[in-house]
Amino acid sequence: MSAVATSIPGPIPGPILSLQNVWVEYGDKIVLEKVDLDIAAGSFVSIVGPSGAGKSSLLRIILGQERPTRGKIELDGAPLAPECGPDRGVVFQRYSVFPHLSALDNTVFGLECEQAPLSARLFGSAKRAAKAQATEMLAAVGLADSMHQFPAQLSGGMQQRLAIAQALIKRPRILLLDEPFGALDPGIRADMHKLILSLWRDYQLTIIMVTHDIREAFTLGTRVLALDKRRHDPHAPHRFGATAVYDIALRKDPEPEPEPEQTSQPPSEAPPQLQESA
Amino acid sequence: MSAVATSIPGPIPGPILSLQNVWVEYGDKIVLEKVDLDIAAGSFVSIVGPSGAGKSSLLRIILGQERPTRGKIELDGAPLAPECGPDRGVVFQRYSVFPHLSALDNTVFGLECEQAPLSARLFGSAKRAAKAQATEMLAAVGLADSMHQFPAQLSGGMQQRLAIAQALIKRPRILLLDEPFGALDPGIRADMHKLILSLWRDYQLTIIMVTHDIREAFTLGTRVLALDKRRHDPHAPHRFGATAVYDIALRKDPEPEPEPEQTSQPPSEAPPQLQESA
Amino acid sequence: SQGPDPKSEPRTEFTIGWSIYAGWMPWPYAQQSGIVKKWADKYGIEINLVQVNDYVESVNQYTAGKFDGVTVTNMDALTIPAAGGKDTTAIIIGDYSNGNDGILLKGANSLAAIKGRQAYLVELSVSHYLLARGLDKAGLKSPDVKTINTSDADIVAAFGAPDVSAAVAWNPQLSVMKAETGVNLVFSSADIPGEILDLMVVDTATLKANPNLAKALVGIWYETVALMQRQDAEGAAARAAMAKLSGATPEMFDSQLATTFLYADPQSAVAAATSPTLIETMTLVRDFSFSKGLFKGASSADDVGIGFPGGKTLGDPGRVTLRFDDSFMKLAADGKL
Amino acid sequence: MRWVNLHLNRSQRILLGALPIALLVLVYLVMAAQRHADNPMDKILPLPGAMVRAMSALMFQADQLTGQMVFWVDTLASLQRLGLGLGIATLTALIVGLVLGVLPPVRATFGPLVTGIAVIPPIALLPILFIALGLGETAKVALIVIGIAPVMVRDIAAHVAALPTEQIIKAQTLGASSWQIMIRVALPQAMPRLLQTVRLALGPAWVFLISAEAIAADVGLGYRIFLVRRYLAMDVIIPYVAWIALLAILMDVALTQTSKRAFPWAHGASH
Amino acid sequence: MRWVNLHLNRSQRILLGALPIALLVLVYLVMAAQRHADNPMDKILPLPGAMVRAMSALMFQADQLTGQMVFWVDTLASLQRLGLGLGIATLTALIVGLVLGVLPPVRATFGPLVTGIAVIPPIALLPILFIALGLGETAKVALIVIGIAPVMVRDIAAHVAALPTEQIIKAQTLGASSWQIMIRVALPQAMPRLLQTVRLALGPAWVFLISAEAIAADVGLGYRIFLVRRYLAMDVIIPYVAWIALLAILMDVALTQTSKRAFPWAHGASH
Ligand SMILES: Nc1ncnc2c1ncn2[C@@H]1O[C@H](COP(=O)(O)OP(=O)(O)OP(=O)(O)O)[C@@H](O)[C@H]1O
Ligand SMILES: Nc1ncnc2c1ncn2[C@@H]1O[C@H](COP(=O)(O)OP(=O)(O)OP(=O)(O)O)[C@@H](O)[C@H]1O
Ligand SMILES: [Mg+2]
Ligand SMILES: [Mg+2]
Repeated sequence: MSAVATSIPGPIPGPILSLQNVWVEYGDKIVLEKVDLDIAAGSFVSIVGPSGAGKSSLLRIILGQERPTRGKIELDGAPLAPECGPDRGVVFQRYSVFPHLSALDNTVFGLECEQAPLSARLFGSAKRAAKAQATEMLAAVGLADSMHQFPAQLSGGMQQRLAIAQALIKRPRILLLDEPFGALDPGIRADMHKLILSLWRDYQLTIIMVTHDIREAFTLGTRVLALDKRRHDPHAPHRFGATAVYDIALRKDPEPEPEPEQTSQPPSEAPPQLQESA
Repeated sequence: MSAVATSIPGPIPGPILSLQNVWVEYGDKIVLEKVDLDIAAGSFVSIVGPSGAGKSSLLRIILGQERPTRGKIELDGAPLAPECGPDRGVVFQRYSVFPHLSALDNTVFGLECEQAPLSARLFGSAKRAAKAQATEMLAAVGLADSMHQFPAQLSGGMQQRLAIAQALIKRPRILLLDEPFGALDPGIRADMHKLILSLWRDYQLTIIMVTHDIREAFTLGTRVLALDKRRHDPHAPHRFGATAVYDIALRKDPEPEPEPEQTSQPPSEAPPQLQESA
Repeated sequence: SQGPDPKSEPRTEFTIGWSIYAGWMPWPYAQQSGIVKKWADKYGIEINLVQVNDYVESVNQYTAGKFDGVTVTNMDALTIPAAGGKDTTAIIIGDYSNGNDGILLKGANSLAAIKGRQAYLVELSVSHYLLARGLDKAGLKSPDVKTINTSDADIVAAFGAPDVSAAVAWNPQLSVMKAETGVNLVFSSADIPGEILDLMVVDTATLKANPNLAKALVGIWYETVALMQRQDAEGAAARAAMAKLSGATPEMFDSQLATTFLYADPQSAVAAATSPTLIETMTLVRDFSFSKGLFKGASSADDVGIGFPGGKTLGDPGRVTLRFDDSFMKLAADGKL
Repeated sequence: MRWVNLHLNRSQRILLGALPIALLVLVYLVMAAQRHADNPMDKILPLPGAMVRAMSALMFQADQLTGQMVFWVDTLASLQRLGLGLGIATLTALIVGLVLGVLPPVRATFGPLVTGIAVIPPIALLPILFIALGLGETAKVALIVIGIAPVMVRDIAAHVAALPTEQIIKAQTLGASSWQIMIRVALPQAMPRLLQTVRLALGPAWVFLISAEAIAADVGLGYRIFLVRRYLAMDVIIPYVAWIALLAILMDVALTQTSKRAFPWAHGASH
Repeated sequence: MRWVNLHLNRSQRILLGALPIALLVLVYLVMAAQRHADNPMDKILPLPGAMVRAMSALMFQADQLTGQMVFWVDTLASLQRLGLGLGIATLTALIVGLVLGVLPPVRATFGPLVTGIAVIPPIALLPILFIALGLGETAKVALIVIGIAPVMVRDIAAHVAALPTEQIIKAQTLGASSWQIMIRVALPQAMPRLLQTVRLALGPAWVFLISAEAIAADVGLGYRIFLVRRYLAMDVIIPYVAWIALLAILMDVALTQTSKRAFPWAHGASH
């Protein structure tokens, strides 16, 4: 699906994504427990939570990479197909780009797939146009000088930025980001923040971002979600899963949101991480 | 080399590590340019700098994984052998643990290598002792519940913590950390800070840590080093390498350091990242 | 493995190689039925018969010194061990092929029709020799036929291929190929009787040092052959067992025997060994072999000498490496074993 | 749904997998029937009835002289040789492959030699092989080993040499010596690949076994096939080959299962 | 310095690599000399002089009958067959391996069949091959293909199927269809492995070539070897085998170099 085709002016009403009673289990280990979540189109959801809480797992099931053990996920009111498509973009936690393609080719790839269904390669002017677009995106993430290098020749942060460029160029309706800026220095991170916000505004993207930086979560997000365990059995730590213990809506530019609403948890039970860092 | 054997009370005088006119080049790309650096035993050096500056490359040559293209590195006054040993521990940027070992076995590994040169496995009471030590370390990084899982079954942050536990249990004289806490939430990150500081004090480790969190760099370090390019040719960006543009010594607990000294760069030319985040 | 010539010392343990062929099946049968042990015990020695599935390899192994004796045709005895400098003595002339080797054509009835065809055969073997003799008799020359070397294990299947129309083979393959529709036997060893001989040969040095080995082997051979010649239940059972050992049905085996001229009694074998036709045959064989380059590096066919009973020789008398020895068959004929 | 995402369950997989094989059997039957319509004596594509008759004689009737059931004796003999050959080759591949893969100087010294041995067709040197090792079981097992071990050694060596540098470095910082890296880092990670390599070597191993038995043997599946080939007894050959295939597939499945059980970390879905 | 870290330079590697081969040649010479001391006519381990004589006749003297230089004609014929066989097998491995590796339903359907073909020793079913393909060049090339392609297909399929899930997922989020994943993600990453697989298949390919030429041929390196085996002419066999090994090693080196040139990303040291 073309990014341009989805850039309808104005936000789409109603939840674009809706999770109902979703559970994720690995063997007898419960990771996510009874997650209920409606995500409005055009929102920017930041997810925070302790390491191992299940943030990446949540993204994986929204992406369609894995199926929840129980529960329902709906996309635009229809059950989510258990496969991922160009409507959902992703930047994985462990930056994964195609090792056999140069930075430029990695970025052009999404455009080529869209425009050349058969050969998956562009030629002539189409190719030049795609390259120009990719070059621009690479410049935006600060990789203009390293366009022709293979991922193995890039530093960790550069690979991460390449993964971001690769995902952003498609302008997917829903963008899933798993600690996208974790490996970046503050300067470049600020540039990335600007970039993602401008794309989010210009293309009405819906973004779900996992981050460990609470300030980042609040600066960027229109809504901050804290994932953690509600209950904890010290003798069988794997018998209880995490769920959204905090859900804070923030007023933001693109559309006025309703008043911040909180889950039933009283503030005093907030996870220590949140308190410590906020 | 045993960790216990190196825990001499009091700091060792003189630089433990000395880099003289070190250059690192990949093909015709200059990454590090004329790096001169003396690192005192027992210091905690934080390295900051923009993505792609050459921080990981610097760690790699100190580790002995790669050789500098030019220049000399001395460890305790003797030229550094171009191979790494148990005197230098490392946590790589891209968390790498042994995929075929459970979390516990990953952590015990270092002890087994040391105590059983032939079989690299411990039995009986030695095994119990090693396991107890590893369990303690895993508990310290918050992995007590996941001891028997394979890395593929751990979340990103959990793998990162496993890598930390694995390196710390050996108490190496020089510990090289490449963004060790990047994938951790603030709560666990604070725990890790406490852990690393206590080990650093108790065992007189020399720590060199790359981080993107300027506050972390200043809180933990006795010295903060900023790597960046001094010169920049927009037409041939690869023709100039990075070097230490800032070198700030801080007064810290374990030993009083000399007054903060700065490199010749005037403060106004500090890299924007530093200014923005400090 | 070849130390300072252990062959010239007396020994008590011997290894004989054999491969599957109608005229050699008495050997494994003798082993199974205890005849080998009986004769070996009599001479206080031990004889191991070792089957080699691949005929050429059995002769190669003998040449290499791994066997003290081997079952072999007269031509291969000459071209492999003897031409290789290994002094070899034939102690038993067991039979001659009397139709066991033949030339087959598809869709033609005379050998002359082979002209211009590709003939599939084991090159440099008795098949090749048979083809040469056939062409000779039909007035053709060797360039008239193009030969394709074909492994004997695969020749039956190869002949089944549509593009193959001429082949030379021996039994049991020959009988299977002949049975296909539209296939004619246009020339066979029955047309050159006595020229393709099947022998038991042993290393000459070993023989000199251990005449008892030859005595035992000859004893085994004639007892077994006598048994299989019997037209009673016991004889039939022996032949059936041999058939089974060769992977054939009793009927097929009997038909193969029918085209094998067995020198069943030692008398006739001695007669064959001492007859001047043997020298004529060997002259033909050696000239053919030499013309095909099988006497490596030899400047003339005389370079490899052949010895016959009564001190007659063919070729260089100073370089005799293949000897026909009738003395042990004579002992059997005289009942002196 | 995209085909890349169409993961089937066990029974679907079995069903689909059986399809082309059943089709092949059908094609065979049709062709055999056709040939028999043309020539009722056709030997090349025997009908099932003939195969059953021929095989039941070999499977259930004891040989008069030896009192053995030929088919089972053949199977046992061949499996023994194959097992020995595979075992030795696997052990060689593991040890030599490991040493070559982990230690660059050893790789430099013996790599070319192993390559040389790997590319020399052993069947071209059969006379020397048999002369050196005799015509007994040793030579047959040796042919299998020489035939498959070099490829396996090279595969394991390449796999081990391609382990991420970080792991080797990491192990060294944890105090591991070359030896310890070999047995604790490289060896366990080579094991799943070893099983995979053995699986791939099964086919060639049978080829070499049969070649060896074709030349010097008096019992064995390959011996029997080459014995009856002189009579074009396809009614024996085809069931024998099918039996070989069945045995090999069982071994293949067993190896896959073993790998999954013993090395879960190598098969678990990573993310 | 630990042996794992002892990386040698080019000339050291060549020197060390030549050592064991030179040693082997020496051992051969000593043994041959010994055998000739015992028996000057020994054929099994010929001396270099005899080999040179035998080979120069084949290399530089035209055959009386055909007027050709036997050695070169043999080489050309064999290389042609080998090239065709390897080429077809490689292409098959790439296409089939890719499809099997990427598409689970196809893998489920044809995986068992490929396994079956891989483990059936083709030399046991020669009669069927002959009636299907005759005895000409086709059959020889087919034997090579049947002999090596299944193993290669399975290797490529396994390699492709083991690509990180993230990459396949990532490609799908970038809009790639199954087909596009196949040609843009799986295919290029299968290429270095394909070359490695071809390298490993070189040995078996020569084995099958020689087997094919042993069955029915009138020219070719394998033909000559099996022909002269009849009179144990090791003075021809050994140089021929050495020549085969040399050709194979040259191909091996060429494949390695090609891979390094064409796919630098697969060989660069990662960190
Ligand atoms: N093998 C290689 N070939 C070419 N260039 C390389 C190679 N390895 C690293 N580089 C280059 O060296 C530079 C420094 O890389 P390095 O990994 O040291 O950066 P870094 O400071 O650690 O960055 P980050 O914070 O993003 O991890 C980068 O520009 C990278 O492109
Ligand atoms: N394949 C698996 N088998 C068993 N447990 C698993 C598996 N994958 C993930 N887990 C468990 O699921 C839990 C959640 O993992 P997840 O990766 O979603 O955490 P996370 O919130 O992303 O953590 P982090 O911030 O460290 O990345 C972890 O406790 C992990 O051990
Ligand atoms: Mg995560
Ligand atoms: Mg880095």
